[in-house]
Amino acid sequence: MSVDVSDRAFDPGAVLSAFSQRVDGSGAIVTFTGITRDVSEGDLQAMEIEHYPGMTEKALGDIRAQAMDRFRLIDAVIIHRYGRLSPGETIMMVATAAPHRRDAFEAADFLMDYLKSRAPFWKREITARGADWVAAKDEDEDALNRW
Amino acid sequence: MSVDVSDRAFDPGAVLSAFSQRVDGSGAIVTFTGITRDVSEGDLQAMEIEHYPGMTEKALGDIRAQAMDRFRLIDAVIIHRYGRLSPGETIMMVATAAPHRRDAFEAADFLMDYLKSRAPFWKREITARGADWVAAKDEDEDALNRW
Amino acid sequence: MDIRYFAWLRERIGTGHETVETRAETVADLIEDLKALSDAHAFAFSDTNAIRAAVDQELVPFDASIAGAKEVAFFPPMTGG
Amino acid sequence: MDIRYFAWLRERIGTGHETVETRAETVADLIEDLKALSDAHAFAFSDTNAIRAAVDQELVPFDASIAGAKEVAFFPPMTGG
Repeated sequence: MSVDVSDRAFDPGAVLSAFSQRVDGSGAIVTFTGITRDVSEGDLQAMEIEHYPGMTEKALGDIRAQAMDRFRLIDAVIIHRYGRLSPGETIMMVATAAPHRRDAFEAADFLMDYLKSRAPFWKREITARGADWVAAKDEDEDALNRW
Repeated sequence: MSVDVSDRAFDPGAVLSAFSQRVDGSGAIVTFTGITRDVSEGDLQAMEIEHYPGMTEKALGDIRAQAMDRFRLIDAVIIHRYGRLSPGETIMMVATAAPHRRDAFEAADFLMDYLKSRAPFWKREITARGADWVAAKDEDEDALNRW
Repeated sequence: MDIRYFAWLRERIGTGHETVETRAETVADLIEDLKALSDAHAFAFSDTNAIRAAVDQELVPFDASIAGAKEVAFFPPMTGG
Repeated sequence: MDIRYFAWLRERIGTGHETVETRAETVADLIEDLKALSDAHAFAFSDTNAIRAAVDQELVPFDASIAGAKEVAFFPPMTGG
């Protein structure tokens, strides 16, 4: 399981346990976990995540392959949910394993930057005032220029 | 438990599960896990980690406080083992939780850089040829200039 | 040709999927054809700076060819992660 | 004054802890006093570039004062993480 797109909840701790047990020869593992957070005005009721089935798996697979190619990694996984999530629920996670810490850190950072702007997910916030699509940030697109 | 220095094994997944459940309001969690790896010539039998009881806890507490001060964090934990470890065992872990991913990433990176060169641990590799103290790397000291 | 819409583009057009006959050669040409289909289409595509396109599930610029494509998708900038 | 040694410094000196009487005012002065104690001490402290010091568990430069200190520790550069 290198890329997993699902509407089911998952425990990031269980993912890290399984990942750390299978990446033999690693000296460093970095994980990033994204959590549904109230980014509007304190009354987030739910986050709905739409995606493009088929393209999503392909895009995440491509992003992972780029990371494996660009950094000295032993393994990398990407997990991303879609559907309706409550505040505080885990949206997504990446984990990278490498001989050295710099590769593990940079690869996780790279995966996140690409995933933000190149994986076909769209978030909608449900609040007391209604439903609003989350706008993409220029800074997320700009972040790709770091690589 | 913000800083934990112990000779007991721990499961990084269990740490991440507990951490992610208590950091309310976070959008981003980053973890780094360090694993005993054969850095010499393929015959590492064990890694012995000596530390300076008292100063260790103080130094880790100071490093954590600096990270909390410098980045916008909700919480941060540092766990580091001492004693005799087998190859593949978890040596240490840091976890950071923040509203935004950049703070979580940078704080974890910062904690690792400081911990490498400012926390009183000394590693000794036990191989078929005997026991050798691991030499500090200039690049680890240099890494502090990034901050 | 199968056309797919996501997020607010899907909402504005009122469907996530439609099949169109087109002689368009590029994504940009196809957008012009789609805008002619209805007021809802014209409104949805009124600001193309806010729209991204994928041909056969590959993100492409608007001048990309759609020759031989089975599926073209339109959507706002992605907000994953 | 309590003196502590760690890692290869401890091994070379043959103990991790000793108590010394000293009139040294700085870490550097203290090192000179310690070097005079035995050949093992002199050898252990022969390359001070490879040694770090802590006064009362705080990392300090060699010109730091040890006035009022209870414990001074010497060790190689740290290799945590």
